[in-house]
Amino acid sequence: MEQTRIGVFVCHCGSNIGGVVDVPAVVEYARALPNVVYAERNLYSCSEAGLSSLKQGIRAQRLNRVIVAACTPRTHEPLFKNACEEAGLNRYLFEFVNIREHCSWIHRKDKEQATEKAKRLIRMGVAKASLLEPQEETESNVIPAVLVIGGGIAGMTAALNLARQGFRAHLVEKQARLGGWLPHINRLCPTDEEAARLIDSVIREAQAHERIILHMPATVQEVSGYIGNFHVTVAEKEGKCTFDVGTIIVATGAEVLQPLGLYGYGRFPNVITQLELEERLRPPPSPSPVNDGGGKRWESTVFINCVGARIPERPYCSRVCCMTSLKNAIRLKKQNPAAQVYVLHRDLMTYGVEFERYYRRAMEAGVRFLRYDIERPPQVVGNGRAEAVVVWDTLRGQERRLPVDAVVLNAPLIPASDNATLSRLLKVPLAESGFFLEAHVKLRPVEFATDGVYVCGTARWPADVSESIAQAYAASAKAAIPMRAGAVTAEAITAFSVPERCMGCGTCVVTCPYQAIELRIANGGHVLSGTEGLQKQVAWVNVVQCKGCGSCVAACPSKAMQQRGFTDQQVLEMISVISGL
Amino acid sequence: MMNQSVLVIGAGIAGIQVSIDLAQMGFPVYLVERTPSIGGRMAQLDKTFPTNDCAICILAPKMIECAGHKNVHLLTYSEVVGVEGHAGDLRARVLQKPRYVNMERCTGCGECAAKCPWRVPDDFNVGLSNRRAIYIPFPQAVPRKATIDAPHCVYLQDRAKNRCRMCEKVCQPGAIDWEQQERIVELSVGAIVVATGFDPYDAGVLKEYGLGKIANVITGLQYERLVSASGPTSGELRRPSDGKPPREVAFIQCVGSRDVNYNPYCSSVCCMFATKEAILANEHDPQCRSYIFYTDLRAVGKRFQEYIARARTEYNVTYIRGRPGVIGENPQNGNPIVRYEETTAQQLRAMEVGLVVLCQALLPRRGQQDVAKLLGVELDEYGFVNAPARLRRPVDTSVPGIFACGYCSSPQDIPDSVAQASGVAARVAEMLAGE
Amino acid sequence: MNTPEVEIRERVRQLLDDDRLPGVLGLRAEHGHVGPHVFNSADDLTALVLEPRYGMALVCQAILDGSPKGRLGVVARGCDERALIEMAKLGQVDLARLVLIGLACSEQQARECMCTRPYPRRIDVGEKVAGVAPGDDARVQQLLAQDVQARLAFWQSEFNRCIKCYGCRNVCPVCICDACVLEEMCWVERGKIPPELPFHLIRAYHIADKCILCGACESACPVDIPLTTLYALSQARLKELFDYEPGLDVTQKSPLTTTLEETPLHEL
Amino acid sequence: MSEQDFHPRIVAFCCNWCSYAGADLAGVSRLQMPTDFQVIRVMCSARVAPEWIIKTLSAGIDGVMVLGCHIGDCHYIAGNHRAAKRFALLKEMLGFVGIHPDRLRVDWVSASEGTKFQTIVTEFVERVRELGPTREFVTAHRRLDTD
Repeated sequence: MEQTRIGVFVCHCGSNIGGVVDVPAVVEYARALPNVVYAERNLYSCSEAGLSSLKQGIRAQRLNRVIVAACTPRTHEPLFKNACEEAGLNRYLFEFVNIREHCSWIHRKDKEQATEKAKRLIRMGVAKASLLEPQEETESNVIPAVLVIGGGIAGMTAALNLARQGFRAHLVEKQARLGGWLPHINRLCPTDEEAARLIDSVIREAQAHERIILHMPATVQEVSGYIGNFHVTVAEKEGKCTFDVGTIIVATGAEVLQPLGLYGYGRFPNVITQLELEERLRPPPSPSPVNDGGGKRWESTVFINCVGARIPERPYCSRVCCMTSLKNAIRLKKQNPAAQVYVLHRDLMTYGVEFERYYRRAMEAGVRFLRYDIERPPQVVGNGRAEAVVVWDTLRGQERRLPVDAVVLNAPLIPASDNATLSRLLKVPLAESGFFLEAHVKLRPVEFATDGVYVCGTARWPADVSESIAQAYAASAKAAIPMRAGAVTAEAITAFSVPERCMGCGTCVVTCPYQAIELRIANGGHVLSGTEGLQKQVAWVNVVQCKGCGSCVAACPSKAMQQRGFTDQQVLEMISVISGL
Repeated sequence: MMNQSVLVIGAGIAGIQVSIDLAQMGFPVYLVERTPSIGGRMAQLDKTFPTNDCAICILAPKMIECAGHKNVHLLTYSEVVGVEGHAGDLRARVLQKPRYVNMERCTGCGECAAKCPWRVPDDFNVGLSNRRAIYIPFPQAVPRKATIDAPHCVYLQDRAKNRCRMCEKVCQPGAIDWEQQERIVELSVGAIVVATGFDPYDAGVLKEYGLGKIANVITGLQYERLVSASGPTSGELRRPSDGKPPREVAFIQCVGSRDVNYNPYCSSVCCMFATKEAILANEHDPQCRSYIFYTDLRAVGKRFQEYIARARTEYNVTYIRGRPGVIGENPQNGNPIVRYEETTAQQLRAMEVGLVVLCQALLPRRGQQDVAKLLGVELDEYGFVNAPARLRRPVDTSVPGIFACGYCSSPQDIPDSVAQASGVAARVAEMLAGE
Repeated sequence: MNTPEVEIRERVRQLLDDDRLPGVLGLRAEHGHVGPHVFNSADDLTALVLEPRYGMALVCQAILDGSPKGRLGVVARGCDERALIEMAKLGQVDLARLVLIGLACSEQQARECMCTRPYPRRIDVGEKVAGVAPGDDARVQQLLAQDVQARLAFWQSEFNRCIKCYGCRNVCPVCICDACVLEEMCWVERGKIPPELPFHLIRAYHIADKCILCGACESACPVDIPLTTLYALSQARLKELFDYEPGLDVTQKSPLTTTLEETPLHEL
Repeated sequence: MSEQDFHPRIVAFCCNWCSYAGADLAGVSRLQMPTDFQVIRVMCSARVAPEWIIKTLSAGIDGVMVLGCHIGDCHYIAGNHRAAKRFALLKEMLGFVGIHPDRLRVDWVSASEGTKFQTIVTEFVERVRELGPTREFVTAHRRLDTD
């Protein structure tokens, strides 16, 4: 075996380290440590001069491990690792020792002790470095194709974007037609453009694109694999279809709550949902102006917001309903300016510029707003049909009785009923609310923790058309990154299992937050006592999915699981340095 | 063939995200930032709603990733001064302001700032503390290099007098470079992304709220710095007048927003950040009570309603529907007195509190007009970037090849900005593919 | 009324004859010796006895491992069943291949073993009597009343008798590793008797979320180290911290592998 | 040996994303603290094997800190949840066999909490000084061995 030859480069960082730590003494100390064959000091290790001296040292001294004792690895590690590589040394044979942030800067008053501590830290570094091994970053290919689940506006936008970037897109829609909810909508807030015109043009584009393969009506039945290489089985009318993709986008949308039993819905024929109103408003052959089917014009309409939303069993706000009320209230006013139109609301969620402007437009159009309290909800009263809504007006402090020709209930979007199935198929989580749970609420809104699987639109959370489209683009960007590169690489700090030690207990599998570990029957695995040919399963880490947290390693009782660059031996060696001093 | 490079203007979370995404997609990116460090407004925040994640903890790795990516070329302390051409073939002129510090030599040790004798109100801490004339804007700044604030440097003010030059004396690597000049960088790109973010509205315009007159009336952004561990009080919530921790904090929503006299639109994020700030007040001092005066409690995002419910039940936060008319001051103890109508009870009331936080309107960045003029993009009447096809193409501006994301395009929170930013990356890729 | 032996024999006969199970694992008395035996229909069931107590889980595993398919009946006390459930969680036995004949222990037996649950989930024979909560162990209480110095002195004097025979590990049904860290130089120094603290503590930690308090380790210890006292403490704490008990339900995950949302951590 | 002369040997395991960054910030802010601790960087507090703690304390190191991201901030979704649970249980077991549970400190330090890092280190060093060296119980153990 090659002899271990460690080089130690200690940085003065001007006076930042040198002004506190006795650098020459530290260099002398380092030189005498086991396996160290070379030590030097630099005024600034990160300067051009420092880096070329480092490279020179590696070549001239035939170093096979390098330690830089300087500042924090969090900012400077890549710089030194690159320098090692340029000098022909595997970048994983480099160890960083922080004697600035963690020593000279915090022990300025005690130079002697600070110097001793710098020595200890370097000795720990040397102990670890002796056990470092060269690592190869694993690269795995990425198939330049995407599976988009859901053929609504979000799914089609994502598929089209990726197809236009040159990727094949499998678009799976469970219904017999594309478009999702939008074909049921009349006009869109805040531009008042016809939903049909927007969605029809997108449907035509999606159908026409040569790289989009439509599976419809079809459902995803099985998914296996990982980023770059997913194997997908789709159930279609004519049996099964299988194909491979590199990435997956979930754009399955949401459903709308049916407010059965609420506010007279299902009991009075003139209590309808917002969606039913949309159908009536839609041009032609829908009757216009709106009437109750018997020909009588609606002279008085009451919209009730938050029907079945923001209540204990469904605490969330569905984000888009207030705007829908405003839009349709204005529409009714336009069709019949003399009509009374009330919107009963709790907080009115017209966030931002456009929606707030729309709110003012509604007020100008004569729509009346009345704030109700969930403690005293509106009552829809009538006999055979709704005749009036009785409501406590919180801002006036009085009860109002509003006669009605129709009541329109504004119910929230709810998670799609097949989310749970899809969540299991793709091994991606659902939040408590039942919508899909992204990797990080703040900074990774369209990604799942599982690499290569993304989410957009109302499958993730209620969103309006433009938000859904923006998210669809975002998911496309995330999917395009590995597909454009054609490969994914993982920093070699991933976990790996030693099959001879593994008992297949599965503790690592449960512990892993990324589903990167599975149990596999492997040759060379643990063979059951007294049997021939029968093999137990052993843990297998998919390094493409592993993020290198090491949680599984700490959990493994036989220590069959280890982490590159953070093995038990390396850390115990560092500990024994301190305890032995 | 279209030029495959992209210019991104503004390096807040949106600009950083779009740069990282584009760079990872393989496009060369020029990221131009007006200030000495990337990070933008998010770097100033303490925590983020609704998870109370520490803002800098989650942002700093992105900043480092962005600056370290081989496809990203950072141009900090720089401004775009000219643009011509058309989608796929745009030429931009970028002015690099002199830092008077050699970027290669500076190690970011901060000795210069420690010794510089000239104190300047610190923008990063929203004027709550001073920095020096030579400075690193915040500890996690990227690049971590010093900058001399020329108008406040006594030497640069009058070189002939040859005063001070303390930074030069203490800088061991010899990074101070008095001879640095403005530099124009010419860039050829295929697309441009505008991500210039927001500025808080000057709440002092609303005289009735006493900002600047009453010591214990501060703004939301100042509050963020006050509770931040890296802020002027090392994260202890102490009010400006006497340094005492307040026992009651009042948060006033819609200060200068949703008001036709000032800014008619809704700033979208204030209900939530006030809730977060109120929760933090209670975390700092479990005795502390908060009152949030609101018009509509706009909590439309993921887990927002639950966050508000927890604020109520676990963190001593009371929500009062009403917009205070005037804020006075108790001369004895410096306590602000909030006068308001509790609209749900139809009653006029007054409340004495230890600290008032004004959640002021957030406006497009100062200078957005100039950027828009250079680029030829339309703005709406409030100065947000207009998206003519806002439903179908939400991140496209009125000019082909130019896109916008983040707060400069419309009031939105961090996840929406991040999603939009990634969305822009996909749109740029689609456009530059030329199909 | 029949004795438990008679009842068990009848149940075993039913399984063998009526349900055509190929074998049932129980204890057999032969020439004055008692040991585990797989009874089949040809065997004389009067040789089937219940005493002395004998851990069946490892025997079960060995039998199942020895034949790739087929089912096995087993006379199982509470501790046997819990051991099998934990082993199943760890992928070591397939519960679907086992038919358990549940045997509840008597009050006296429960007291002798300081048993927490002296009965299986389904009792075929015997009557359910209350167990001892792990924290109620008198020695645990006594030690907790002392300060850390005194506890250290106690354990040192106990551990110093250890001859590192690995008996505790070998008989433990939830100590499943073939490659054991206690035999690794970097964790436990070689050739050193008594072994240092990590020997006992690492083992205690490894089984802390799996130990079903069967007491086999202590019975096996040739120098009588009160190991169950140490493990009873961790079981008591496991219950208080996570409201979790090993061995009750094969679908329950160890709280040490889950998030705080999945299994909350209660402050003590 | 008096408390003042005693320089305890302390290891602090810090996760790469929050607490190591918090320690860096303490450095950048020049916050002064005792020299008696060494940081070992790991990617996540969940990598810290409880066996390490057992080994460390038995080897005569006087105190161990495990510092991670605040709950909710973990870079690896919920690694610190596992750490919190493992060490809650381990602490109890340590105390029961006579290693003072205060010799293990588990805490959360964010990237912006340089001051908190300083406070924790200072307090912990002080506490370990009060507790005295573990060497005594280690050697007591060894002495019996050689008797």
